[in-house]
Amino acid sequence: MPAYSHTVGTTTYRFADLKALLAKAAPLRAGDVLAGIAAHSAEERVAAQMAVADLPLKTFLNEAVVSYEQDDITRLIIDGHDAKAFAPIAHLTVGDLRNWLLGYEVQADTLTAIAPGLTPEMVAAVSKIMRIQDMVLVASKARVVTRFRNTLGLPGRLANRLQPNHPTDDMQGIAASILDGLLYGCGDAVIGINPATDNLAQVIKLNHLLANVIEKYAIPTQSCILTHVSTTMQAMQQGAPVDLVFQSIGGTEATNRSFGVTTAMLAEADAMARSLKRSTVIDAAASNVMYFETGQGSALSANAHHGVDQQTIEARAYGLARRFAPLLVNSVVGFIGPEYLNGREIIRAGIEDHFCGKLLGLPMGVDVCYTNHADADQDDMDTLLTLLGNAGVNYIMGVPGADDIMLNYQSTSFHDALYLRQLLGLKPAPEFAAWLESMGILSMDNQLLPAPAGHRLLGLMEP
Amino acid sequence: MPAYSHTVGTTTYRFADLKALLAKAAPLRAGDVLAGIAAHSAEERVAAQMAVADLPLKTFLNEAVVSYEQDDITRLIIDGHDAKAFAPIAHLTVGDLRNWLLGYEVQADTLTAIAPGLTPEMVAAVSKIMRIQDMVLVASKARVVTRFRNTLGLPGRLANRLQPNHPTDDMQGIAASILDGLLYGCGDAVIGINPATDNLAQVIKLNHLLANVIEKYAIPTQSCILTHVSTTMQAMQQGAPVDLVFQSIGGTEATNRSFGVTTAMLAEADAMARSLKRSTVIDAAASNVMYFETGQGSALSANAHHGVDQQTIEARAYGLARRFAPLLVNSVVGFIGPEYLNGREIIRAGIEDHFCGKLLGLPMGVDVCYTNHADADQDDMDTLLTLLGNAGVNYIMGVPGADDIMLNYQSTSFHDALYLRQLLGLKPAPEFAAWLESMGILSMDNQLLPAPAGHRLLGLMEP
Amino acid sequence: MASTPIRPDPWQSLAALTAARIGLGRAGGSVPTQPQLAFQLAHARARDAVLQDLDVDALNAQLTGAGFESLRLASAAKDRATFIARPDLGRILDDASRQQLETRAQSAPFDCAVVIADGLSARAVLAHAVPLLTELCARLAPSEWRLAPVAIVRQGRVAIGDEVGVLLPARMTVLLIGERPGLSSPDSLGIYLTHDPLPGRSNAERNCLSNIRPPEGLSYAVAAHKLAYLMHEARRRQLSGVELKEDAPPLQLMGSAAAGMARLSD
Amino acid sequence: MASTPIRPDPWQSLAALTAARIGLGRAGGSVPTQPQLAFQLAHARARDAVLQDLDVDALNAQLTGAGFESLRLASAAKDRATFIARPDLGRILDDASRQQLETRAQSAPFDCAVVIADGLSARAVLAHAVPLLTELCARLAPSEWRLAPVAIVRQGRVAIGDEVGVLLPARMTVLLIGERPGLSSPDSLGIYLTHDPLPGRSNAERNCLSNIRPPEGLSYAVAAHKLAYLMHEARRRQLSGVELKEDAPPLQLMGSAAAGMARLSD
Ligand code: B12
Ligand code: B12
Repeated sequence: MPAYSHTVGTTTYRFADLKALLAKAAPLRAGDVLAGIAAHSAEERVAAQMAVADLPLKTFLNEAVVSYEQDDITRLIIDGHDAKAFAPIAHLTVGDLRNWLLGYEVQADTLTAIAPGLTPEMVAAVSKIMRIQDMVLVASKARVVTRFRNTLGLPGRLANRLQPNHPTDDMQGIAASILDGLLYGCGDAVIGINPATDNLAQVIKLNHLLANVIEKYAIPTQSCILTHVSTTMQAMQQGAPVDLVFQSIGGTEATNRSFGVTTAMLAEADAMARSLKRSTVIDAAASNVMYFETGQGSALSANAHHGVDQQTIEARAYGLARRFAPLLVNSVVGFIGPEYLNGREIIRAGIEDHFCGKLLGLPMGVDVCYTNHADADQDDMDTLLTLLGNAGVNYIMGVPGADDIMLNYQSTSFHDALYLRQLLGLKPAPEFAAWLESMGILSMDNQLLPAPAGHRLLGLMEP
Repeated sequence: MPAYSHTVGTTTYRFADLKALLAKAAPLRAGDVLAGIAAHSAEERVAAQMAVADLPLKTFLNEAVVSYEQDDITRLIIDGHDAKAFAPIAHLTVGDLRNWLLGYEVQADTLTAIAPGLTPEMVAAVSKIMRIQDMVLVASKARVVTRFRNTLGLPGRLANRLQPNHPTDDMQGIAASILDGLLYGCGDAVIGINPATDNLAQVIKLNHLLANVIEKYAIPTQSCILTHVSTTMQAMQQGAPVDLVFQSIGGTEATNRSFGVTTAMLAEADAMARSLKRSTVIDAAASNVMYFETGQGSALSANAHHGVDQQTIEARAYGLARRFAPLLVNSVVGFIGPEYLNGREIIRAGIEDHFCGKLLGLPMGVDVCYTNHADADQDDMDTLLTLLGNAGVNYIMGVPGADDIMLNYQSTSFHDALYLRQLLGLKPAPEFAAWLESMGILSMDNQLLPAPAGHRLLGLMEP
Repeated sequence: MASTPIRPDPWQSLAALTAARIGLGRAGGSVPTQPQLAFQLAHARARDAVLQDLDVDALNAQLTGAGFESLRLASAAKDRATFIARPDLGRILDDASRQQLETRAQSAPFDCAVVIADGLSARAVLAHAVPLLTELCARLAPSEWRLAPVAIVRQGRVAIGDEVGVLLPARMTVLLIGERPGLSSPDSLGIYLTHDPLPGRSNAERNCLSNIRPPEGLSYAVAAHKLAYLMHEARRRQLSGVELKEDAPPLQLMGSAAAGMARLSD
Repeated sequence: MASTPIRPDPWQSLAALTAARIGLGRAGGSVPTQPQLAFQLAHARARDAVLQDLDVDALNAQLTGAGFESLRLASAAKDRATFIARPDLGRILDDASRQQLETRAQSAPFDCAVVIADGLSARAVLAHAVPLLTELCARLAPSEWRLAPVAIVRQGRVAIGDEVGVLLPARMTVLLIGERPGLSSPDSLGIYLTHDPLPGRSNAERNCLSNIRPPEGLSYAVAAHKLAYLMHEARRRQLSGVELKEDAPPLQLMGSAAAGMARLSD
């Protein structure tokens, strides 16, 4: 592998290979320091960024950060690269790509067109030389639209995953949280429960609970039980009403192995879910049935990072995700812990993840969140949330009062979604917005209506 | 002075007086720690916030944080309080005020109406129990419009102070920076030079330079030389073409004394500048001729804080400012140094200052900035800048390439202003926008036009 | 101008059904002041909880009282701050602990090693580890299960169970650990089962039971029931992890409080 | 799709007239990659500059070489990190320094004490303090101005000149200090003049000259010219601060480089 170098003043900095260069160019990140691959000084970091800026994009087609032989995501990236989509930018360096993306001429359709020509590593590289404002601005121009029972990702819209978790998967407790969320105008991205246990019977019960609610009130949304993909497949085999298949994924084959997942399993689950034809999209090939979660740090934590910085690995997870045209992808950015991202880093990482995912053509949401072992607070979340709203995030989480009582972390609340919609004039997915209006929940000018004491959605609590 | 207390669980926290309570309720701030008045634990901080939330607003009319006898700003606040404007909210506690401000019903006109009924301490108190999203949302509803040769603060507008400083006040160097700024669409808030020296002859020369540029190109904007108010008065006496009078102010009489300033001097300067009638507003009483800068920390640095937390003192500076109906006010939030606000604190403080100023009825800008002894960077600035754009800030600074080569700090660049305008669809002040269009600089859809090699503004460089 | 600036939610009474923060009401679309400050208080306390050290003496006394032998071990993370910043150190024993295990009289492998690690909540471990173990033992025939002395590990992460299991040695590890504290769940216990423990095992090779914290979370009885099922199956199929599903006989679903009380026959 | 994604500014050549970052060009409305990274590099270096300690020996050697006697003092801020976080400590002498001054043989008050403090840029002080002093002395009649030995203060802020002035004692203090380093001005020197120094003096009672850093900033000659004017006026009117304006005979304004070279007669 070729070595890279860059000279600033009288000092020449050398970087052993592409992955070392990218790692040194990465903005300061707790996990990269932990992995021993971060830049040693601010100047070395800038030198690496300058070297990255000078790299022709073509470099990334010739040199892999994790070897082709060793890793099936690398193979997916290389074998799946679309040379035709790449052609208009094939002559650019990484630094040029940044300029090009920022250009007035580049708008949504151009970004959509080049997405298959971009590799995760190209996108990670350009993000490393971009400021938060650059990433927000470029992402705000991108559009990724997906469909199941409603349409997500349209301009002027902000969707919300309703996350009604409960520590014992208690049906009444879950239903109460769902009701709360719906009456706050949330749940268009998905109503998605993380089950506390891995018990199949339980998972199937939860699937039925959600299917019944959605059917009873004709809610134009989809459901998901976020259990392991292998459990979801078993549930489908047993006839459970599965809308979306969930899985956490990482950016190396070894990370996914540590999650008990292979690309083949994902493909199988994807096919199974499509075959259920639960989506209102007629053409099964065009429907989106997968829901992926990712997050910087998981590869390091699984000893599966191969010396690659965590942000580049995160982008590679998107490289895997896009092969399945998912309905939803999100980075659980502050969830994995301060060992990988400290409070301030969460903000930048959230913006990076959203930007990289969107550029690769994914319907990105972000779990704007933090754990209690991190030095972060609600102000940090407000900040990231507002930035993401400006960047055009597809959806955010909706957890009652921002406090997930099962996963034990703080995410965004239903109120947070209302804030962002009010501030930026964003509306829910069109089908869902119409439903909310018909239910007397949300007014046409985007304000919650006073809920009557006997709102008919309360019927949801009846067994 | 009465003592305050609040019990959480089994612990009762006591606060000696109102100023101690406010200090303990303040979000963590380096300067308050330095002053020895910050909360000792996160729990004590929340207890103080709970006690603050329970305070009736009327408390602030009966108990001062700096004594009435000792401090003329306190006298200004108490004597100038408008009981009629206060009436609609007189029954509320601080906690209620937060709820009331967030209510759908409260819009710009209501906020304008109650502003004279709010004291700086009330506003500081409510900000202490508000999250960033609360302050952004409420501020975005407020409007403060001022006029000199153009109209600042209208909805959908973002103005910019062109700041073409030079370490030797070199005329050509300054002119080159002005040209750069104008061709980037900046300068509608004011073209304002900080002179490197305090030399009167030099100050007058700079006044003429700006007056000539504005006249020659009929630019609908105003000029300011940001020297000490006493020097500006001398310049006016000598017939210099002074548009705006600048002065740094603080929130206690003693702080201002350390700046060599009294309220009487400000009043005198205000009257002198109005009498020059350089504004296009015919009614001198309605024209705005003052430009104030403030910033958390200056009182502590001058040993003039009286044990009051820096954010409350900052709000008191706005209490002084509003007596003069200034054209422009801004907090130089990150300028004063990490001793008073560290990197993360700069973001929250910027939002607080903007919120408090707007609620008190001031035309707030913010100098989104940091020094090199602070642990802050461009990402932090992008974040604060974007938040402020959402909050509806009246104007920001425009420094070539964000690097002030005389004041030695980093502020926002012309490019930053373009970013924010592009992202949020904001336009310059209407008169200035029309001028930019007529000069072929900015297109109707808010994009910079390609500048021709021989643009006629280049004539500005001719002696 | 409304004189009461808050709009309460008419479904507030449902809050009795869950610890989730529902029915908070709103000011415009925002959280009202009171629940907002309550949230802040919970956060201030959760931050403190994370930093709390495990009272090993107290835990030891509990274990002795319940008839368990125990060992005192520590990870290579020397204090809480290091533990949080360095998960790698929380996954390996410190030298003294390693020596202590290496110099123990070696026997045939135990059937199972129980490891109690503070993890991110020392409180969880103090509150729930011993009652849970007691319920578990009631479900394991002593003739079938030879248990190693209970290893108490300070500043430990999940993977440290692998090293302990190898050194004891044991055929499987059952690790009880304090989960990250949530705002409303400062003392939640997690259980991780690893068959044939070996440093380098991935999480795909473990099973997990979580949210053990009666009455809001899983009861000791239900957790012990599920754990015993997993242990038996792990031994029968000679594996743990993704391929082993927790298919214990379906549990009757009840209101959360009731679930917390439930006693299920094994 | 443009093949050159940057739009250069046609007025780029004007950049020769100022160190300000003008004519950067743009990508859409944003700063192009190259100047963006150049900015980042300057920032990385400025951060290092702030933390740089003053080489007292080198400064001392310069002073000796130029014929100045000197004293070595330090503020109560023991290192750079403390200095930055604790401005209060940077404004008072440490005990050893105070004793050193107190135990000096007392004489009649000096007419002026020159104090050199590192402030936020040790580099500024090393580069500019002694050349400036040399120019200054050329403008002060030795018979009229009895100067105290030059006090070098490590980790000092502006106000520390008051304590030094009182202890020496001296009728006025001229303090040379490293200004906060800017991205393009890592070595800018500031001068603060205080008549009748006394701890507790406010900034309204001082005069300031700033941005001394030829060739981009003020030249030594111009600065010394202005300073000498202020010193004479301060003595004549027995005050410094807001009421004393720097009304030195107007200077010919020239291009920055030229201004840096200018030699003005006194
Ligand atoms: C943090 C976390 C993660 C992180 C872990 C990475 C990291 N570096 O922290 C990420 C996001 C990667 C993750 C992934 C998954 N997780 Co998880 N996770 C958690 C969480 C919130 C906290 C865990 C904790 O505090 N551990 C204690 C600390 C002190 O020890 P630690 O050594 O730092 O933690 C390790 C273990 O927690 C382990 N781990 C994390 N999740 C899981 C899941 C399983 C089945 C196993 C065996 C291990 C494991 O990873 C950590 C690092 O090695 C819990 C919820 C809870 N209330 O506990 C869920 C939880 C443990 N995870 C769960 C699940 C289902 C998963 C996934 C299988 C989801 C999926 N469909 O892909 C994946 C893959 C897990 C795997 N095989 O690695 C479930 C387990 C349910 C069950 N009874 O089996 C839980 C209980 C949450 C839930 N109900 O959905 N998870
Ligand atoms: C920081 C700063 C401030 C801060 C100081 C607060 C703080 N805690 O830091 C604030 C914003 C309050 C401020 C206010 C003013 N400043 Co100022 N400030 C600066 C700046 C950018 C850096 C100073 C520095 O690095 N000092 C060195 C550090 C190591 O020492 P320090 O002890 O921490 O700093 C103290 C002094 O700098 C002093 N100080 C700050 N400004 C001034 C101005 C004067 C005239 C005096 C005597 C002292 C003084 O306050 C600091 C804390 O006590 C300089 C620009 C520069 N290039 O230096 C301008 C500068 C010194 N300030 C200037 C001016 C004009 C002012 C004001 C008079 C403006 C006005 N019209 O009100 C006010 C009031 C000053 C006063 N009397 O207190 C001018 C002085 C011009 C001149 N030749 O007289 C400068 C050179 C900038 C400029 N050209 O506009 N300032």
